[in-house]
Amino acid sequence: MESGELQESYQVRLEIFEGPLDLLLFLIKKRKLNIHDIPIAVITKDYLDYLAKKQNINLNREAEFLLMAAFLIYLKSQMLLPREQPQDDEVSDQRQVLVDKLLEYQKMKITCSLLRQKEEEQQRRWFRPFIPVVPTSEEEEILEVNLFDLAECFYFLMKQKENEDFKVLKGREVSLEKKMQEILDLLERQPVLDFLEYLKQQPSLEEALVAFFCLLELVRARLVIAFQESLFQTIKVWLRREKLIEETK
Amino acid sequence: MSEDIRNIIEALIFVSPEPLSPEKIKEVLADFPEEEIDRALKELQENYGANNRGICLLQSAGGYLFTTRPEFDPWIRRLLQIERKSRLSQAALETLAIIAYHQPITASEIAAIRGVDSTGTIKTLLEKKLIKIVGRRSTPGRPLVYRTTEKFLLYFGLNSLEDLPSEEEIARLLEEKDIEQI
Amino acid sequence: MSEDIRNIIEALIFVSPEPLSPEKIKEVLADFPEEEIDRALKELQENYGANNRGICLLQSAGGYLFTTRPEFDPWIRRLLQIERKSRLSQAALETLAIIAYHQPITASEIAAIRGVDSTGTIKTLLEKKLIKIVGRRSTPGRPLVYRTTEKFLLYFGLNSLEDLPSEEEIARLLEEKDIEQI
Repeated sequence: MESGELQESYQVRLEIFEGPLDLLLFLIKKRKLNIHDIPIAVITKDYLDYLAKKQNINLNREAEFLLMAAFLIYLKSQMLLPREQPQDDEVSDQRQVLVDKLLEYQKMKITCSLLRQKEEEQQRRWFRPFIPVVPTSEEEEILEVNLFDLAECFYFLMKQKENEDFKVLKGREVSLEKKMQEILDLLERQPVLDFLEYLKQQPSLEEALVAFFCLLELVRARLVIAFQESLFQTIKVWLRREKLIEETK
Repeated sequence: MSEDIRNIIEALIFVSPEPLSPEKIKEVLADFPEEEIDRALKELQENYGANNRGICLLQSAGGYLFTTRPEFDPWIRRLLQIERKSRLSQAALETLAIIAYHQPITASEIAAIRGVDSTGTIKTLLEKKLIKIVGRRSTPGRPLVYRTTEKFLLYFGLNSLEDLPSEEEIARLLEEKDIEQI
Repeated sequence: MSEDIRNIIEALIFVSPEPLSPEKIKEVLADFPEEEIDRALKELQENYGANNRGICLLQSAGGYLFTTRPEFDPWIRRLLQIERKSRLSQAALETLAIIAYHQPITASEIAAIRGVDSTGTIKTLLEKKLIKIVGRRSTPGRPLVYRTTEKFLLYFGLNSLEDLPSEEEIARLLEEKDIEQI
């Protein structure tokens, strides 16, 4: 039980760090080391000790910590190898890369603390909570959009389509005339056609689209009446009877 | 001291979504003596009444609220009209998204995807010059075909249509689980 | 005359749903000479700066807006009965700071600086409209490129990106104190 609690507290400790650089910086500060001249062997040991305290590694979150551990071990091993030639440039380069990263990270942390102050002050300011209403003809909500909104909007529209469960049948040619006749035949047999239902029965997206064009064509040719009660509701379709009457006259 | 109360009350009236009653003010400022609050309220009214500022302190529906001066109505309308023009409605956004990703496209194809007739929004987008007519489809009815414009690219800060996030990219971003409630 | 313009501008800022830029003010007040508008704006700033009123005139995100004075936050929260506003998470703040200083920047560049994958955080920041997609890098894979938004400026009360803490300021802090971790 006790050891379980202990384990838990280590668990929490690692969660505190935003990533391997954060942890590394913490260890450097703890030992009061000079960031430009880190003793790799010492810091590698500290780092590994820290990770070792964790019993279960959550790979999702901690892969980056392990990667850093591997990198530190590599650096250390390279530096410990007996050298026949003077200092290996590649190793010192890689070490420099790490130092640069740490410096950049440290700078960013400081920026964060400054931004945090600004956030703090700004959060204590209150804006007027309401936007004045302008009387207009449209009653639509107006928004300011960015590219992400645009892409997201498209994505959800497509998702919606997918969920509507259209099966894609490739290679099947659907002729407009045939489809149009099919709709007219249907309308001869039933007074009102629920067009959304009809679209759902279509075997493919392509055919549904064709059906939709046909409906538009039929409306344009004044053969049928299509009516939609309100947005997002189904479209009801009737045969235009007066047309038929006129023709029989 | 009294000046401080006056300023606090000013701030309270400013953020209150409805006319702020003296009772409510006294409730919030329970630490201050009532007479001081009454005096501060009177001073505030006098201050706002004395000069012909753009913001007026109005006493209405049993409370105080700030409004703009009635004479300035034409200017305000003009401003809000301008603000309105630079924005898009949800319907316009949907239509624009479809055109952006499926261009060239016809009105009925847009309607098929959106599930509603989009003639009105297409017109709005044409007026805003975010889309343009580029010809006709050779299918029956020879419907008009739409494309996005240069202004569209400018609006969203894109260099070319190839810069639009792809479906996979946006899916990846959106399906990324929310790691934290910020 | 100039007093009148000042009052009109005050009313315009009051009703504007977002920071009102000098350009927009000039568009609305096209009938008035620009110098007069500039002068009126300056007077307005001086007026609001001089006294410690409950309402402040803030210049942020390239425009003017009215807010309450920060010190009065406790009273306002008491009136509106809301808890303190929630802050950004550390991950979100780090990612935002990196984007602010390195924009335009890609997701993998952000990850390289932070040392961890940041896709989830980027998504959250996009949803909060603190950052936006502005195109693609022309490197292999053509990754999306991010920038901060106007809302980012407003969130931190900055007028422009130039108001971000400077290199010198950061360097000074680095030397000054060992900022405590976390």
